[in-house]
Amino acid sequence: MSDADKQVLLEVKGLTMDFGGLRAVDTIDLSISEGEIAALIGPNGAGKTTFFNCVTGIYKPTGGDILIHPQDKPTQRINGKKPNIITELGMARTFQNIRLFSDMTVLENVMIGRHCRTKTGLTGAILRGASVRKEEQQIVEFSYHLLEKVGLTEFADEFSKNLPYGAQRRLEIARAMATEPFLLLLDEPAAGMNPQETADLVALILRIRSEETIAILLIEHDMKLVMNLSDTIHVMEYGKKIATGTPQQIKDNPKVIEAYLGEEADA
Amino acid sequence: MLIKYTKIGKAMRATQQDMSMARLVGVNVDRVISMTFIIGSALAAIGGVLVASYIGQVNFYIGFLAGVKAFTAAVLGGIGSVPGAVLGGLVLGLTESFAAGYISSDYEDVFAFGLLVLILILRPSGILGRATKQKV
Amino acid sequence: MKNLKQSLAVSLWFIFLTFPLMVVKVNTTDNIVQWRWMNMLWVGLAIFALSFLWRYALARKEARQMAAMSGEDEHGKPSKMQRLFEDPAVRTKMLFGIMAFALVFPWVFDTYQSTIMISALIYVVLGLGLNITVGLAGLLDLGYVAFFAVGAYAYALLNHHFGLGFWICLPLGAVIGGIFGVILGFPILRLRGDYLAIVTLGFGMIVKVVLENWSDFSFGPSGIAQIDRPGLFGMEMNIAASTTYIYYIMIALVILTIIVTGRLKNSRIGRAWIALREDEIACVAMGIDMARTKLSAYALGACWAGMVGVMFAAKTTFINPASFTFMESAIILSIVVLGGMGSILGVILGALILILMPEYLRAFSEYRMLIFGAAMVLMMIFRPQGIISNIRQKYELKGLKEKSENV
Amino acid sequence: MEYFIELFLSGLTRGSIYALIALGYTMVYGIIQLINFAHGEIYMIGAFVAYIVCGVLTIYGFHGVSILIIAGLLAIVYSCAYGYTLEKVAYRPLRGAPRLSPLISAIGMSIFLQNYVLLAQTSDFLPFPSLIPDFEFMEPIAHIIGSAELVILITTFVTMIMLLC
Amino acid sequence: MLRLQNIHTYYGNIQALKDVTIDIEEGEIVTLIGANGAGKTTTLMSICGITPPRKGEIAFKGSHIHKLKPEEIVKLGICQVPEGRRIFPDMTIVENLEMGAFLRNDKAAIKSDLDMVFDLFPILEQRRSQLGGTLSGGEQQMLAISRALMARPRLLLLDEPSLGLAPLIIQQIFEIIKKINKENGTTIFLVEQNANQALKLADRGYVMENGRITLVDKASDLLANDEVRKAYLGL
Repeated sequence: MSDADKQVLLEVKGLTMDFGGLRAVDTIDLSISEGEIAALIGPNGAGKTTFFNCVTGIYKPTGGDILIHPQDKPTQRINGKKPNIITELGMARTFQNIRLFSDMTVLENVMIGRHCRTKTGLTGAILRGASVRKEEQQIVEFSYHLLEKVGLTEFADEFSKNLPYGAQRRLEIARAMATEPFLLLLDEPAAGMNPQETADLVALILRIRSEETIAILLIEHDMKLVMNLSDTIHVMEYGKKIATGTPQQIKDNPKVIEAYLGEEADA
Repeated sequence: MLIKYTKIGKAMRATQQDMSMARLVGVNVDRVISMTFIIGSALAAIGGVLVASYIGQVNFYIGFLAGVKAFTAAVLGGIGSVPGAVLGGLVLGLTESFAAGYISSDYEDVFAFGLLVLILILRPSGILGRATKQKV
Repeated sequence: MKNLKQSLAVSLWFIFLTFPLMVVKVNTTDNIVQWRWMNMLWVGLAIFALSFLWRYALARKEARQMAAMSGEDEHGKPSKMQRLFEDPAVRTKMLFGIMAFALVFPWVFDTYQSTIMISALIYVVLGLGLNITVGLAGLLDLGYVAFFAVGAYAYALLNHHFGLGFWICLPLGAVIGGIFGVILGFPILRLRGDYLAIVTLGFGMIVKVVLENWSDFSFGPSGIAQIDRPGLFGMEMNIAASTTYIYYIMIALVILTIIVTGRLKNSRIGRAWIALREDEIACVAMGIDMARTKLSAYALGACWAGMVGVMFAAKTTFINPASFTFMESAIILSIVVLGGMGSILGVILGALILILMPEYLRAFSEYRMLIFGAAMVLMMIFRPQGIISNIRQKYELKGLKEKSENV
Repeated sequence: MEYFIELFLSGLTRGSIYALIALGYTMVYGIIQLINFAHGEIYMIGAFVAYIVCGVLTIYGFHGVSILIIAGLLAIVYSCAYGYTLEKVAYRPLRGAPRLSPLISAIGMSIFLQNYVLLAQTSDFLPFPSLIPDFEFMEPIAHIIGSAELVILITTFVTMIMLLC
Repeated sequence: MLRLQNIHTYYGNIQALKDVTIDIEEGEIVTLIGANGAGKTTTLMSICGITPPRKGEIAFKGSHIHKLKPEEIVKLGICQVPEGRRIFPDMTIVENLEMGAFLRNDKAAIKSDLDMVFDLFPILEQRRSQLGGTLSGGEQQMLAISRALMARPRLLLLDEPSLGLAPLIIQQIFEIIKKINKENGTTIFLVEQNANQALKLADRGYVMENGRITLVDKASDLLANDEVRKAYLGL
């Protein structure tokens, strides 16, 4: 399949975000197509997380366009839409410093992700009729299958705060997937993981791509992971995008080496 | 003077602006917090004595209303901002006084809280407060 | 030895601290100073003992936290009592026992006891209502009593002016309470926890001030008297019978509240509330509409207060603004906090303990509020989850597990 | 116009007291992001201690301004001691706990202190001697601003200037 | 001078440092390099007592410091210039510098140190009463370094001084660091992502990966080592 056949899902044009005098994200262009795993890398403070926050509606960008093209639905411009609306439209995310609902069980955490795909209202919840019970059961089943997918079923009834670190990260991914996104945004999914956990994570992400039709955009510092996993890598520095390409192209890009290692040695 | 020039004043300001950095330059944060409570309490005591001798009576309950009103003033001015607290206090006092004098003294408290709600809706950070950006 | 010295220092400090208030008492009209030296001794001894306890409890808490951090302990494991409650056989038995006791109560005890029980039950419902707002959704509401007042006045006024009966007003009270909840909820949606607390406190006070001063509407501080008790097909009832009748209505209301809040808690909406309490940003990122969720929690909490307000007015047949002070809000809040935020069983127990204990232990009643206050502080420090921590529902997974194993 | 000035001055007096107490809230909030709900009780304890000291001193034959000064100083000392202890007992163990916990602890402390004073002393309103004399030079404008108000204004402004500028 | 011996540090239940051992000799410039999230900042915070290690020992001039409070550690002469500068935004430059000398009481010496710092960074003197928050990134970095110098440190810890700065300014900052080391004899422990620059400046270097030290060598040797590149780019 040639690249041209693949539908573009997310298209960001000239995205800019200013905080006071500081331009954290500076006219970024970026697009992600169906089935793609893309990575956003760059030194600390390059504006990667801010970019995520703009795309997912937590910040209102100061300039540019964010367009989504969900399958079978018209294109939409989502600048400054509320985060919950954006999630409903099909983009879900995880957080750099894990934000699970710590006093809820693992299963319930995933069930929260189903919220925007279900519709029981107040009266429904109180009367708990047959249709409501059925929906509840579906939520439980769907969530449980997601836990199977990320390998957390043994912890289903644990409080999420009692999970080991790597498992918490995977739970966040499962929770995001429960919203049935077409694009999953992962903010440093491997941060703080040990090599085994990281290997599991890579396997998980690959499985998500092969089994679902979810595109993935991830921010990551673990270069090994990024290089192994990504189809495309975007490099940011000082809020600007300095390179885009395949892992091989990025490795050989002098600008990237400079950004990472400092100015190149005289070699 | 205290806040601007003394050592404890500076330590207080530094702690307020960046607590862990203040520790990194050697500020004993626990002591600063204790001092803050002590200074605040001294001010409250001055207020308490003045008001008691002005109104001419004391009761165990006087602290509650005064506290709520003063807190309203602090929020009005922008909580966390020292000049804000002063400004907020004066604005609240004048509002109450004029509302009581020109409209109705029965509803003094209603005006005070009405003002608070209004400010919080229009400008949650208060008059002199700074909007805080939540980190994600 | 070191501990001894430390405790001695602490008790000396508290003797100094409490000296003017505990020891000296001035009578300015007769110009007498009363020196109560005994108090000083008591304070010294009590603080000396307490400081040991305090240190011990703090050390234990710290040890627990350390253990939790290295992951080798039973934090999160339920306490003995909790496990008992979770055992289904024990639970059913207990449930039957409690039901039976509740049903025969008015026939075994006299009217006075029933009256006390009714007011305890009123607080149970209030606690459960506030539990939705504070315990589940994490919105600290310090003016909850305002909604209670709204319900009570709604019934009193409708009854006074239009002769509307109790049974019409009961749902009406809930609706009006809920509407007030929405009206007051709207402007404060954007506020964070502590601001919310202070604004709700303000609302509570505004309602009271308005009730006190708007005499044409609310009959001012003198209140409204001769409110109808609930009727039963127009039967005439004496006080005792009608108390019993109200008692049963109250029992029904409590059961209704338990069922409704229990169902809500374990529904899609209840989960959204809890998620909101845990982490707002993650919550909206999961597609939950924050405004709607907050508003529903706020309004629903208000609903119960409104409804039980009607009940309150019908029970006492006389209401005035003095019944709706901040202290009431504080009591309801301490019920929720002490019982265990989010836990239905905990809140019920909390209400019964806090309301009944002062009634039956007269000596205790004088120190009631003092103990409430201290208990709130101590609970937050040593047992923030309350008497009974929130038990999360276990979902039916057996079938699912087997299915996936067979594949 | 005179009425306006009168209202203005009484508003200013009232406001300056609010400001004085509000400073305590704001400073604490600025540093540990906590609404010190019991701050109002510290204010009340200050007033109460002053009342007791005044009573004792009057009965033992002191009078005039000396009472005001001694009572004021002791009130400050005690309020400080209570504020310091309050933080140690009710807030310090909760450092790092979820946001709602210290707030509830603060509300608990407020209720506790109120009832502590109520039980140790009385629930009645007690007459506080008016310690501020009527100044003679104030007489021409006494209908606009009383001596006590003037003293309050001056004291609070001096205090605030000492603190802030 | 400073010795970290087999330290393990946790954030909550995440282990951030695993068995880290680092030695710093008096008068040296030692650098710790590694990718983002490797645990470099945590190492510094462990030294300073903000996130004390759960296991292992830290000794400064022979005495243990891992159980001391941050302010006591500062008093011993260990000062940190933290990541992201952490200037007190609502204080003027002079006030920020005075905060640096918070634990000192010798007024005259503070005054002369102030002049010394202003000599080092003349631009700070020009703006002496400007608020810290209104400075540019480079100026803030200069101020942060100066603030730490005001404590007369014997060991200066620098956390990513090049972060977010333009190359020319980085150059300038690094030269000053060298100067401080040479002229004041201050020992310097430099944490950097910018490996090339840091290794050029330092005498010795440590490479950190995933909370562990993976390489120790003379800086010039590390500069030529391909492993370093691997640690960064995952080649």
